[in-house]
Amino acid sequence: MFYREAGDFKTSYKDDNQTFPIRLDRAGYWVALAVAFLIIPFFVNDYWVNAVFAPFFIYAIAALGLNILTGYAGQVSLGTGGFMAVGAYACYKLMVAFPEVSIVFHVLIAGGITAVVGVAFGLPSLRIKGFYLAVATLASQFFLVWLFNKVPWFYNYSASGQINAPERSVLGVIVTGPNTDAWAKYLICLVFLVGLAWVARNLTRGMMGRKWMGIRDMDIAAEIIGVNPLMAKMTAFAASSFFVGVAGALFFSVYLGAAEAGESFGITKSFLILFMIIIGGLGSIFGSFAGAAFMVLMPVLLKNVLVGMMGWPTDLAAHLEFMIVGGLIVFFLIVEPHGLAQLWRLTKDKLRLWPFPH
Amino acid sequence: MSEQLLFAAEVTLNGLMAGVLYALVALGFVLIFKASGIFNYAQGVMALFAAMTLVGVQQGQIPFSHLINAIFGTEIHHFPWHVPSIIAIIAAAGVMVGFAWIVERYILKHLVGQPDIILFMATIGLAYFMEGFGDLMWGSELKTLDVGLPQGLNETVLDATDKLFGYGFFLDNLDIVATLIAALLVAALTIFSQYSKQGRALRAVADDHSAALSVGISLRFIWVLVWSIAGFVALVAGIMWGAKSGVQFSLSLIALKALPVLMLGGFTSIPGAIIGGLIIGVGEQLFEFAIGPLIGGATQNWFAYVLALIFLVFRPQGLFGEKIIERV
Amino acid sequence: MTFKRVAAASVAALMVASPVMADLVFPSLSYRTGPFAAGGIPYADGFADYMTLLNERDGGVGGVKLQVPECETAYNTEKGVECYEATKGEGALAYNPLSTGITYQLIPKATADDIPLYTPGYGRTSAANGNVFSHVFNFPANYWNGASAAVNHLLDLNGGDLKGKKVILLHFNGAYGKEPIPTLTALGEKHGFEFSTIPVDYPGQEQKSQWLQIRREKPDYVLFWGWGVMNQVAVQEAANIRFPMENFIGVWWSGAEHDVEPAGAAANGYKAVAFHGVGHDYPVFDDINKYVVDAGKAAGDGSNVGTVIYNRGVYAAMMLAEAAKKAQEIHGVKDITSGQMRDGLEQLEITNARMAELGMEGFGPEFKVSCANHGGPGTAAISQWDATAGKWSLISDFGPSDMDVIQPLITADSEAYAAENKIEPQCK
Amino acid sequence: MSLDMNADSYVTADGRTIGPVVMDLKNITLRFGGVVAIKDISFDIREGEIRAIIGPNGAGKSSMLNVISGFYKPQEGEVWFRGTKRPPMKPFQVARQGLARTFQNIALFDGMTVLDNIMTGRLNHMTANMFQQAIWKGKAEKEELANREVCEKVIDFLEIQHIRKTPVGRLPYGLKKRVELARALAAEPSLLLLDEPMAGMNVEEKEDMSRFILDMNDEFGTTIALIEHDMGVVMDLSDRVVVMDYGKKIGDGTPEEVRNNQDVIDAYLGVAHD
Repeated sequence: MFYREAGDFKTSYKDDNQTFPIRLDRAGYWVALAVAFLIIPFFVNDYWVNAVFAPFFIYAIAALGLNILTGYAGQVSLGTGGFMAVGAYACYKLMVAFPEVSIVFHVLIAGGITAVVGVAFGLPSLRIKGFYLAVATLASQFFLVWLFNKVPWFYNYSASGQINAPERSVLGVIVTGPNTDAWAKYLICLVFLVGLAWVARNLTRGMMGRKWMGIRDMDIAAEIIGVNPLMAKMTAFAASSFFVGVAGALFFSVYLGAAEAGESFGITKSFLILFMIIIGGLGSIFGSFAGAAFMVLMPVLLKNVLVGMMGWPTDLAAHLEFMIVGGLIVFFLIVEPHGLAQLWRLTKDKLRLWPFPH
Repeated sequence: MSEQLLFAAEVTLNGLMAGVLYALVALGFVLIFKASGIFNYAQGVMALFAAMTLVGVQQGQIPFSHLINAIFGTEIHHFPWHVPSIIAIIAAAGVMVGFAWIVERYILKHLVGQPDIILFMATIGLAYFMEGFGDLMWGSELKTLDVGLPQGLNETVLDATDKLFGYGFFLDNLDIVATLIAALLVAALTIFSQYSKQGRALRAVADDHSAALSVGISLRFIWVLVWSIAGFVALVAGIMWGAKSGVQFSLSLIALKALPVLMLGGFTSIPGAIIGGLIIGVGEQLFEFAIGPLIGGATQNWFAYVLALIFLVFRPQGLFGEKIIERV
Repeated sequence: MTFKRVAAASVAALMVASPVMADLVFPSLSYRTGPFAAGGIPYADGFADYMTLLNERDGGVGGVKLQVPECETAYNTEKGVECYEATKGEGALAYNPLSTGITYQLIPKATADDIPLYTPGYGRTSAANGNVFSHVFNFPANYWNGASAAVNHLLDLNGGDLKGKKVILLHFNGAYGKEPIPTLTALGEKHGFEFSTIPVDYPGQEQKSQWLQIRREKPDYVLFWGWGVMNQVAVQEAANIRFPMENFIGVWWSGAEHDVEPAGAAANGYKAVAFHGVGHDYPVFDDINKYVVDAGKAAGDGSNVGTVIYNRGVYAAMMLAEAAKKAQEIHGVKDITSGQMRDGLEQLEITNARMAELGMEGFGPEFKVSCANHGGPGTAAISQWDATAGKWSLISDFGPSDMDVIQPLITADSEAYAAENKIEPQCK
Repeated sequence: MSLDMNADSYVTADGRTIGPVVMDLKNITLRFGGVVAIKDISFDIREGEIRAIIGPNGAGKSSMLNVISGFYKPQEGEVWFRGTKRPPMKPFQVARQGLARTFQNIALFDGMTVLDNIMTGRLNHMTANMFQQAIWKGKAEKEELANREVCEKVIDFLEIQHIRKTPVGRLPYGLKKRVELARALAAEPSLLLLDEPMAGMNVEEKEDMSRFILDMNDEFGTTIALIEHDMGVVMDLSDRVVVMDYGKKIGDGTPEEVRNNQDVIDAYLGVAHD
């Protein structure tokens, strides 16, 4: 009743094509953006940024990237951690080599470098499909991490192989290093996230997205109607890796401030991000957000409830956390197999009819 | 024979033994994938859980004691007894059967007919759950697993090779035993699937789900069966690896060793899993032996994957998979 | 509607933080789960139990109670960040993150927040240079001291001459495992032994090819920097190839009971470098048993008391408590701040007399921290495993390490860091 | 009929102009391993005509279509398109030359809406690169809207306005067939290949489909090659018919000629080959 589309007519194809065709959705979107940009920055503290917002935003970027590749183009990848490492190390080398250039460019160029690496490791996808491809991408994961660990040039020959983000600023505001204010860290991540989410939406709404989905749904038919499978897969790998690279660069420079290839970008990261998009919903921008939120926020929430509120011993709470997250994943699947995004859509469908469901 | 050649032979032999263990883990994946099309992400955690249960029973640990103590303020930890290894193994196998039943009853039953990716995701959830549940039940500290398997250098092999070549080969007793057990297990599985009624049903389901259903084979029974067998395979793998390193979290990571084996051998082929395991085992040891020192070592983690990747580029269906014919 | 309610509840739960009390707060970023739980559990127990002992027996430090909020990191850097931020607000005086990754990540952050980090026997080795790392303390010994102590032991065994000997470092292929390489390379040049490295990737469950290589190359000694499952497997494999255990020396993170027990009798004779006492023949453990374990206030089930890693937790807690006491003395206040805690750490002095008072005579060396030297004396001893008795014992005294070799390395690495991050020297 | 079908162009009885040869297949032979699917077949397709390929099951009709659309590479023979010999090409390159097709077992993209499926037909008409699409405003959006209009025309023509935003996976069979036709039509192909467009349809649906095919040819002048094994429908629709049996061509000509061809009658009545 309150949520409705009746009377919401479109008079041009442009109107019909917009991201949120329903007026109420559109309003909600602008309100959320306004709150995120104009209100939250005044209230965030270190805890909220470092424990909640920064990881959520950065993982959402990575999830968007993987969703382009896996959700839209249908190429399952388990190399995400390795590609994040490429972004992080590229960003580090750039930050140290060109301290006078803005970090924003460093992050974007790091994304570009990751895109190139992603395309190189994506080439086997022309021959290998499905689960086989997923396992094949693990080769890139392990090889890249090994490489960053092995070649001292990547970490500027430091004794332990750790890389540290030096202090850099944007428009005079410090955004990396220990003296970053909470709101600055929050905003830089948010700007990248909103910008990239917009790009992801644009890429997937037009012909590029249709080519990817064509390859995903029926690759042979797509080729016969004119999709160049090489170009479609490589552009998907490039776009996806760009996102993942940017996420890796931010993860290292803004969020953690220090990183080591094996520890920060290991195989568990690849799995984590894959879980995010599967749980959130494959082939859905909103699903990338929902999945990242679920996997980042749920453990923090559970920990705070179990340890902070109920006073459980930390190890018991950690075990329970695993059980609850695992249990919820199974539960959601049984209730709605197509991820949180689909669950949200169904909820909206019900709301649209409420209170007269028949 | 030159010294380098002898070394290479020794490395190859050890690689073969490691390969058998990889094959054993891969076997667990193949069984479930063949019968239900599920890529079971929880296979590694199952090995950990099985080994934990074995040690817990053997040492008379009280399940959930930490939780009980935290809630009721009690101080209980152990039953006043130790259980003989063989009984503990049987008990652990029993628990894995119960586990299979629960998985079927509470998860798979509700997800029949869903796409593969959804079932895969369900096993992710299951893995998370089991990781927490196992720790909650038995505690997360390191446990020493001792079921009386021999360990250490095999004297007979050493002496024999020393007499033959003037260089004594190293073979681990545990590896030899593991190889024997794995071979026995594979033989038993083959006999089971060839000659028993349930085995034939299993093969029928693997061949064609709907046809098998239409002749009255219960899919649910088959699922419980394969998950039980996979649980048993996990237990064996858990014992073999746990005997060396103790039972701890890292056991769940052995699943990663099985993935390149699966790529190489094909997800649906039991002989593929075995031969793939051997190739990966020998390949990665030989590569580390020959090339490793030149590029800084520690290559095992990625070499297996790169090998499998290169192989797949030339043969996308794996070693034993059927050739993919594209149609429209 | 339900969605909103869930959302509201979530926000409420996320904002919950424990009430702030006027206590001395030392958060314990522990890991009782995950791949390194075997080492994380006894350490966290020892750390918490010693603090509990002070509360129960002495009523805290200087009359102020100690508080140890525990936060589970699972050895994961991101969870470490969350833990740091979550406990920071509770008035944390110092952090002991117990993970190389989390330490590296916290060094700049904690410095900016004016909270000291205490990383005994781990973390960033070059942080011993207090001139650059104003808020990081890693006394009494770091990895480079450990490497040197191991070499010194080899020198003792060989009458001071290692020429032509072959030494292999088997190490965790990551930041932690790579730390000793520069020192050992330098020492190799100095003493004329042949030094090479063999890396093992995480997790290290499979080390067959590494040990076959060792068997072929027949080194005289193998040094070992491992952690987690890598330890148990390495000891087992060394036993399998019949490598003489007394020539196999681990760093202190590879020398606990649980590292050698799975290998049984075969592990007998294995050595490890130690920077503190082993066993429970110190009066302090009697007190812990009396006031903490028997009173039902222990963090664990009490079975870990006196084990190597537990003792390390106790030792770290003792240092922090002593530093807090020092800080109270210097600043003349009971409720110290984290900045004052830093001063306490920097002016800490541990004497044998004080150690005896604490019931820990001979547990660790005598030393004095200074502004420039945050690394302490760098002394370490060698311990050896007796499989029949099932216990570790020290077979040497806490001896000095080769600072002629180590000091230049510390200076070089810390100055590179200072240059990269534009840090001014803090000592006058 | 007194039409000179060898001339460059001629006008049919119902007033349509049939132009010169568009596609010329010369001595095509296709083998799978030892099995010969197509044996030395030649025929041509002329501009503006409706050309049917018929034959019993397994005659090699679909293989023929796959050769034309570049999915199968014949071992022998040549494909000439608009007067030039076609070099070895990937299917997507063939599609760029202006060929579009439908499939016997519907090959729509199930995860996408009807509109998106039809829009994919326009992909060879849209040139915005990845960066322009990422920015959206500007070329990408303009192009999208312009091509959307073309698609809407096709949607109107095929009377599927009501399912525009429905995911294809949820549609019934008959509608899916229509959507697939729409996708092919949206490409504005110079040669449209239809693989059994009426398979599995009831009489009413078949009539609809016949009407669409005739209208397409009539209104847009689209050249159409179609496969059917239902002879009746084909005879009414097509200008010329090729008949295949066991991979060989057994007849070629106007429907009338074919109908009177003894070989064709034998094939359809199931006379045993000797």
